[in-house]
Amino acid sequence: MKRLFSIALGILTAIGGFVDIGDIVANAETGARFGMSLAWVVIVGVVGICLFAEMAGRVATVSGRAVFDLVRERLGARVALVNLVASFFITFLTLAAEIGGVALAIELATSVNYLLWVPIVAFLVWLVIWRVKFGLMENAFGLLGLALVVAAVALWRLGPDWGGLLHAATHPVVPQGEGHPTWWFFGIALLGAAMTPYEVFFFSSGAVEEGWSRADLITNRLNVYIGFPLGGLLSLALMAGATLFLEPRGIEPGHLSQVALPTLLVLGKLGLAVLLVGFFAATFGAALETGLSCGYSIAQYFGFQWGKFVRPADAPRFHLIVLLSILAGAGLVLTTIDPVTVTEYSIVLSAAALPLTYFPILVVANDPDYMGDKVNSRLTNALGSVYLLLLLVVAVATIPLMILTKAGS
Amino acid sequence: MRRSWVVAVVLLAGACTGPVRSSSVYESKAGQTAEVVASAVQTALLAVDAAEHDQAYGRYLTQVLVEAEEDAGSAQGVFDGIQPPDDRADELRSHLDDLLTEATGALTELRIAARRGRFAELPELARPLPEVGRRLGDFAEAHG
Amino acid sequence: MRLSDLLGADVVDEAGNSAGHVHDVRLVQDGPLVGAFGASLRVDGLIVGRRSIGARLGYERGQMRGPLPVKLVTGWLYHDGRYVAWDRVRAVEEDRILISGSADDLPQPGPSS
Amino acid sequence: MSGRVLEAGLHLLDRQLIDVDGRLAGKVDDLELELPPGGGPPVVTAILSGPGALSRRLGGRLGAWLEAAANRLRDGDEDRPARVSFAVVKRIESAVDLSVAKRELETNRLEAWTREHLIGHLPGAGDAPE
Repeated sequence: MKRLFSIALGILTAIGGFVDIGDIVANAETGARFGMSLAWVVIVGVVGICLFAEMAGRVATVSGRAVFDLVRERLGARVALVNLVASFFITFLTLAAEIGGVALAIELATSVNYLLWVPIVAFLVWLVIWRVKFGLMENAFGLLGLALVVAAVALWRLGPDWGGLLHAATHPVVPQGEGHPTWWFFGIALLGAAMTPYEVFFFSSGAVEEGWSRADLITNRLNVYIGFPLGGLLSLALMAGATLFLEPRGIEPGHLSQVALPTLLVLGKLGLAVLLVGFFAATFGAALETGLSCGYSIAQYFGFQWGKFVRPADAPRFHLIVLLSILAGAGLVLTTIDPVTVTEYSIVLSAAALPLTYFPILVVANDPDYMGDKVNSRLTNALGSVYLLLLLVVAVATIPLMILTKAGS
Repeated sequence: MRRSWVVAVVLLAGACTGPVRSSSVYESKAGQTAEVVASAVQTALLAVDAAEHDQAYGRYLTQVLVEAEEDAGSAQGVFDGIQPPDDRADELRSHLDDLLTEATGALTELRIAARRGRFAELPELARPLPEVGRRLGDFAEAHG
Repeated sequence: MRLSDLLGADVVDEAGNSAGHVHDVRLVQDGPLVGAFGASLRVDGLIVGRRSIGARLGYERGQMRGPLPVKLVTGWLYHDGRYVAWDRVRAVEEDRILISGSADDLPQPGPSS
Repeated sequence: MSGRVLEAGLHLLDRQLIDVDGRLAGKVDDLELELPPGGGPPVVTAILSGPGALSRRLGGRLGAWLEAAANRLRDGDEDRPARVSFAVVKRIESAVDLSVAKRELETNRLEAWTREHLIGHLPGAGDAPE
């Protein structure tokens, strides 16, 4: 019974924890501009993150080695350092975006300028990482993030033409007046948002934090295979809301407030309140994950003690990196750069960097030295190879597309 | 990605380098500006609709209207800073400027009323917006 | 001497021909005893090849299970791997290792474990 | 030949060091090789860990900079990287297990400094995690 409860809790946490500021922005903007024609990318992204998060979780559970250990181990000191610089920079940008996202969510509820909230949010993020137990932290924000379900409820209450939405999603057509490069560029941004590398840094390090053993491999599978796809459905609900309400009116959401419009127009004040709670929890939870991931990646490259499973005084360099990252992230947002803009850059750069993270995971998941009998199955390897190829193509195409389309304009 | 800031960046770059190379570039910038402002107008209309049916909190509505006014105002400001290359561009500019001024004027009225908590007045103040929004949309379509 | 002095060094035979660069160093645990570890690790020989990209992935040797495309690419990259037993090493210089005999008669490295 | 066979780069280099209490204690950044006095092939005598060892692996300007920084951080008597004698190595698997505690290792200095001067001063630094 207790075990069942813990598995259910893990799944719910994975659902609520899946969506972050990148998913919110990317899905709403895409829906408002391209309708459901890029919904398939969300599916591709969710399958990809499931595949690699499961692998990373399995490797961490069996060998005790988290993702950046593997990066260093398989790519060697030099290549891994280049990888570290790129991955850290992207994770840091995402952290800044999440801190800004939390501040924007509070701004919507209070009408007090978000910049005033940034220092407070940054302090709270640090405090939670410093003081709150790992399991409590993860579950609390994951569960609270489930409030985003209200976007799906609104959609269901509205009772749209489901067949039409499904048809638009399964028969993707580039809308009139939009170029193919722009369409593909938004697709890449969606993929970057769904497969952001920090998710596996955090997920694999979390398996070590929580001391998973082989008995937890089933939990690993269920969290990933059930939790993440349901989280992906929340992303699609945001996209569909934007498709139905914003696209016909020519609204291109550049603010979090506009993303909330479809939900409140259907469900009113209560729906708005719940959605704002969801925005807050999803971005705050992701700020915790990215803040920790900044520390995880550097500490795992250099072999420092990391993690919340020891006293902070026993992982001083890890906590110092986390603290400095949060301070710098808050500093970046305080320059008054639009957090939504930071988010857009972070997801596009994520897309370009995906192979750096996922290739070493795929290799080590095949090494019996690490994995014993838990190496990848043939099916996992076949899928993994297809994705590796896809991610390489995306990585090569991202920057030229960004220049060609002037970042999607 | 989001058009407003990209437009702002692109337009600013244009403004810094002096006259835009050709009138067709100027025209497409005019179209993009109309599109951004049309988006702000439509957003404000949804917010007014929500206010009318008591679907949202005052603080949230105020925020939406403040952002809509800012988006429209900054797009207009950047566009006004671009040097029109020829007579044809002058004509385009004066036509669009009328629309932009009407839109930002109404958006400002909405913001002022919302800040004062007079949400009941919003529908009345928003009355010119659907028409302006439609014309901005048409302009963007014609000059996109 | 450090391991990093050997890794990447150019391996040159008596005639001055290069046999490639050192990709890895094979160790055998049968040296003099050291503490709790038991027998120490003794250098047995050098694994040498022309290409160095991804030499660390582990596909060159060992029993990696896949995925197939990566195996094929690395197999093609490393088909020219050679093994230099340590008793053929004459001198270790900076970035260069001199070996006795000819580079042509070097054997292929067998699987390690 | 009877002993276990390992590839130094593949099975040892860049792996995690774990101390006797299960604490993470740096990486295998390099290995120290010595020629035995009686002749014969070199033998691995120590694991080198920390910035002073990593710098040589990175090479180039970054490596030189890191080496200079590492030398400054050291007590100043000698310019050599932190050493972990192979006598305290217990097991080599996906990580390298040591038979001593981290505080007894030379690799521990930077961490101890960060604790004493920065993180240790924050309230709650010494509280048990769970």
